Amino acid sequence: MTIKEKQEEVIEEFSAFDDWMDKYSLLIELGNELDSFDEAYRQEQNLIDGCQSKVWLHAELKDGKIDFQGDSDAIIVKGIVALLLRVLSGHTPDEILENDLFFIDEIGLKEHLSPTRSNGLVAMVKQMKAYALAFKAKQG
Amino acid sequence: MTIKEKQEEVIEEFSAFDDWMDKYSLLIELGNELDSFDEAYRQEQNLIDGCQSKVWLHAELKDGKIDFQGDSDAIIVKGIVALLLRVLSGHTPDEILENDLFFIDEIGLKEHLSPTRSNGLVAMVKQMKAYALAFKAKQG
Amino acid sequence: MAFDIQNIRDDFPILGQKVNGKPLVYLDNAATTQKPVSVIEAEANVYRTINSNIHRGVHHLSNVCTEVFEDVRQKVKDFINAPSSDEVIFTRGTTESVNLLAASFGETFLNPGDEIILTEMEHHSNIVPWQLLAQRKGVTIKVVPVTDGGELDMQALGEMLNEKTRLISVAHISNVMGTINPVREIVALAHAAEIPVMIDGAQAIHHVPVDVQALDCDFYVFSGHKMYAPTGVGVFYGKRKWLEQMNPYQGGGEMIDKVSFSGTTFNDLPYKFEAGTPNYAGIIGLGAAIDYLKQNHLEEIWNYEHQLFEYALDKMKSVSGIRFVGEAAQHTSVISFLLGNSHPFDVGTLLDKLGFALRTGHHCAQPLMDRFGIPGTVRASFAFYNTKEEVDHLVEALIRVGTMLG
Amino acid sequence: MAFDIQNIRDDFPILGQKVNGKPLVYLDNAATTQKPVSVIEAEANVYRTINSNIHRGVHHLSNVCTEVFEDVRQKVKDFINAPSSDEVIFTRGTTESVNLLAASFGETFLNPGDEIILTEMEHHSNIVPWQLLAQRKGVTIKVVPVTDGGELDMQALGEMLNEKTRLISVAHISNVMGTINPVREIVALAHAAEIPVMIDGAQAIHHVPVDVQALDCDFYVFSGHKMYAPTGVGVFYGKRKWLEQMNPYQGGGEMIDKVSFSGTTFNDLPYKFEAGTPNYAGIIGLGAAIDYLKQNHLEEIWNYEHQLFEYALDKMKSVSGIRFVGEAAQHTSVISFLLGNSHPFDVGTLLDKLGFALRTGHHCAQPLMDRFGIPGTVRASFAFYNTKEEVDHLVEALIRVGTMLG
Ligand SMILES: Cc1ncc(COP(=O)(O)O)c(C=O)c1O
Ligand SMILES: Cc1ncc(COP(=O)(O)O)c(C=O)c1O
Repeated sequence: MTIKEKQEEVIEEFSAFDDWMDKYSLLIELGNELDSFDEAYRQEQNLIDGCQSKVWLHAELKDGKIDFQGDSDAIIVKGIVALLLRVLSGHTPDEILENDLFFIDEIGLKEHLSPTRSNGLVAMVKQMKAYALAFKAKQG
Repeated sequence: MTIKEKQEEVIEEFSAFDDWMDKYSLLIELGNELDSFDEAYRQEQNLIDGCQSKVWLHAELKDGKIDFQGDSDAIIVKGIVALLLRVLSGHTPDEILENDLFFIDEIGLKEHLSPTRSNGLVAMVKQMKAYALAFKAKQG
Repeated sequence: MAFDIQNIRDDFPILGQKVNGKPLVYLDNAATTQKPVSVIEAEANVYRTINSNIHRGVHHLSNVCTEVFEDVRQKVKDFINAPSSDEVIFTRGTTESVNLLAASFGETFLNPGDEIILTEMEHHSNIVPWQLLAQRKGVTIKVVPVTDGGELDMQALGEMLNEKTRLISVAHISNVMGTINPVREIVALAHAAEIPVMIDGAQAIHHVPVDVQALDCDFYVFSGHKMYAPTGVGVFYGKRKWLEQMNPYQGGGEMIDKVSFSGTTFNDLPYKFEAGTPNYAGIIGLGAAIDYLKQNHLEEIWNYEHQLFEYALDKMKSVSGIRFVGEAAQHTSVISFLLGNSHPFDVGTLLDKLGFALRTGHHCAQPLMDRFGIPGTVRASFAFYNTKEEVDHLVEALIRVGTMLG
Repeated sequence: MAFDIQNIRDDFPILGQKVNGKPLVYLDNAATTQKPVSVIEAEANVYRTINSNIHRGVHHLSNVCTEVFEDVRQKVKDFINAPSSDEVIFTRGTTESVNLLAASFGETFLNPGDEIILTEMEHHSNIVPWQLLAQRKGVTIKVVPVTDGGELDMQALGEMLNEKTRLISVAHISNVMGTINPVREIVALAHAAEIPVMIDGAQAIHHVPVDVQALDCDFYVFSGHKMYAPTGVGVFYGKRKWLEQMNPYQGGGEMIDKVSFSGTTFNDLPYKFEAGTPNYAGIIGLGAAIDYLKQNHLEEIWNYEHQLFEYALDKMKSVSGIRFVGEAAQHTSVISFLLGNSHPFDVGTLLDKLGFALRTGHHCAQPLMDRFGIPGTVRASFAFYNTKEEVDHLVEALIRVGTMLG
């Protein structure tokens, strides 16, 4: 699936819910189900301290595709991290750089990615793009 | 004339004028006519610096009565100084301390004696009362 | 006279809002309070009718505006029972007031090796100014520990006082836990050793009676925006004997007597500490806030708040897994808690979706968080426009949120 | 698009006032400006609809309020064409901005024997902070003289620069004389010697185009209340390279990253310089003021003001006995004058009775008064809501007052 298709899939899943609390239940579920973060990567340089919550992010290039791992100490943030990983992990640097992230807006979680929110997510998305740039440069 | 009678006389004189400009013309006239201030007394300790205008005040006790002299570098202030001298000069410390100054309000010049005005007049009235207190103490 | 909560609520236009489709329940009063119409209009009316730069004007508007402005100084003086309005200095807020003291008192009286005493429950605004000063001046900061129950360890405080101590600076009420500190005792203790005391009244000024003469404190500071007044307004009260000795704070218009390049002399109190055009419209709003509080009978407001707090604490205890942070005997209407092992951010975010405005995080009191070994708390802080029904709804919401977060 | 003065005046509710039974003619704009309805309402609406303490909140109101607040930083950045909104710091006013620089730049970069350059036409707010710093730090202040015509002696300035010079701080426009100083040349001269320049833009920001990148100045400061915005708001712009090196200014909430008693780290720009709850409602009012100015087309406003100034100067020349203080070639709409030998207080008082609001006195520029050997001036300062008719009435009034004072 392309990044675009994955985003549409997420939007589809969330569209089932009218009520905020149901959406957040799903996020919590996604957060709980997220693959556990490799403790070896829980290091200072992988930490994004959003003041309200912490986010960890690790990235590796495997066969030309970026494999992201992420975590957060807040379960709702972790749920959003899970969505971001699902959409972006396993894609090439170019794909990641070319695609806009429109699903966050569409499913009504935009506020969590506002620069005035101090949950670490804005910085995380920036960091994911930065990894893509860096790996692209390395590949030449 | 008592201080009270003098005040009523001043009010009477000003009551002839409805228009502000006429009242101020009279003040300017009074300022111009004020007995010239003895230059020997134009000293730092007799100066009240009101920031917007300066006031000089000198007081002497003669036969149990206080003789005030005053001056200002602004003619309107000097006019008000002239009124204050006319009302209070030549009275005993007790008379000065016992009498309220109601004429300023009545003739509509209250604003010039507000503590937020920086023309030196509030401080001058305080100073006149302070002289009365001091002379009274001296007389025993 | 009965305290009519519906009338009160009608005075605060914002309270009628819906948030996320739910009626707003505003419980973030320790961060900032809402404003009654009379305050909003007082400030707007300055601009509509009397706006003019204050002091030294010869024209009508300037004089009227100056008088209304200076009246507020009188109102503040009365509100805190200061001996003189010359001791009431307007600032931008509590934070600026503390910085004023650190700068002026610090520059005048402190020398390398001197000590000042703070507490573990201080707001960053009563910590960092002193740390910056300590760096500049080589001063040492001592910290009074907080007990498990969220109170000051008074014995430790007593033992810290010594001949090098120059100042104690302490919160009247903790912004995290609502603990009311025994400030009168602290002042007595300090004065016995001839040490002055600053009280950070940001969380106290509108919740408990503040009488600076009864407290006998040397300095008392607070913010307007936390007492139903506009933002950008604060008060610094200081005893005349200190203010007269202290170096001026900032330079500029107003605070001078005469300026020349060969030497400048300073204005009298309070102006010596007020450089530049003050936030006079905001300050006039503060005057309206004081009037509003008095019209609604301070005693009744405080009683109502206290009842509401007791009611809330009692009800909230029933929420399964709730843990309170700070359970001091003397307490105002601020309740910090954690819900099981849930992250405060999660609790706050879900409550927001249900219409509740609560604050989460470290509340600018990281040393206190470190003391309790927690990253933050969820904080519900009540004002006299909150209701028992709101408390009931909060408790229902907490149960729901607790279940969701497992 | 025609500049419709009647529409403009209708936007400013205060202008319809009567004073002493006469229509108000407000010519004290250099002291503070009046506010359009949109500014008054923007501030009031914060309290009616979104009021909540900004930053770090998880709830709706706090987020909305933060976004609206941070939008203003963007608007200010655009208004002065700053490279980044991180370089835009909010303060209480020009005075606080200058004190911020004196404290932070001063503590970081100045040492005994260093020199800073000011001018004889500075406002006290750009003199006294430096005098206080000079005392603390053993720094010397050099003063650029003013010519008889009210301009800076640029040659003298050039000769003052030397290897000890650390900073030049100069008004963009004189608040007494309206002189527009050649700030771009000053910056070029200073930068040739690697000396940074602060520009006090209090009288310029709303009267002439200000582009901090074109000016290439290192710091630019101004007040909201002089540009149709609320009181208690100021801006401090600084180049990132300086801001990053400079020590923080005040300590408190917001400006920190992590606080502990063993060591505190500071937040990124711009927050490093913003301690405590800012005057966010006032700052949102500043945003509305910028919007208002842009909606009314800045170019047209400036043109109109310039025409009005030329008209006023020309008409006022006809008043017998009038003496102007400062007749620089480059000039904004500020006119200082004396009427024969009359005391400015008398002139101002009589004008007030005729409905005119003018400022008299030293205008917080005593060194300039000393320079001209006068106790003060009468100052008429115009804004774009003033009219030619008002000028005509002023001239009539001046003639009348001149006759009365003889
Ligand atoms: C105890 C205490 N001190 C100081 C402050 C800082 O107040 P401000 O941000 O209004 O300067 C606060 C506000 O959060 C507080 O609660
Ligand atoms: C040139 C100049 N600098 C500084 C100031 C001080 O501004 P504020 O009082 O708003 O801090 C003024 C205002 O009078 C001014 O005209």
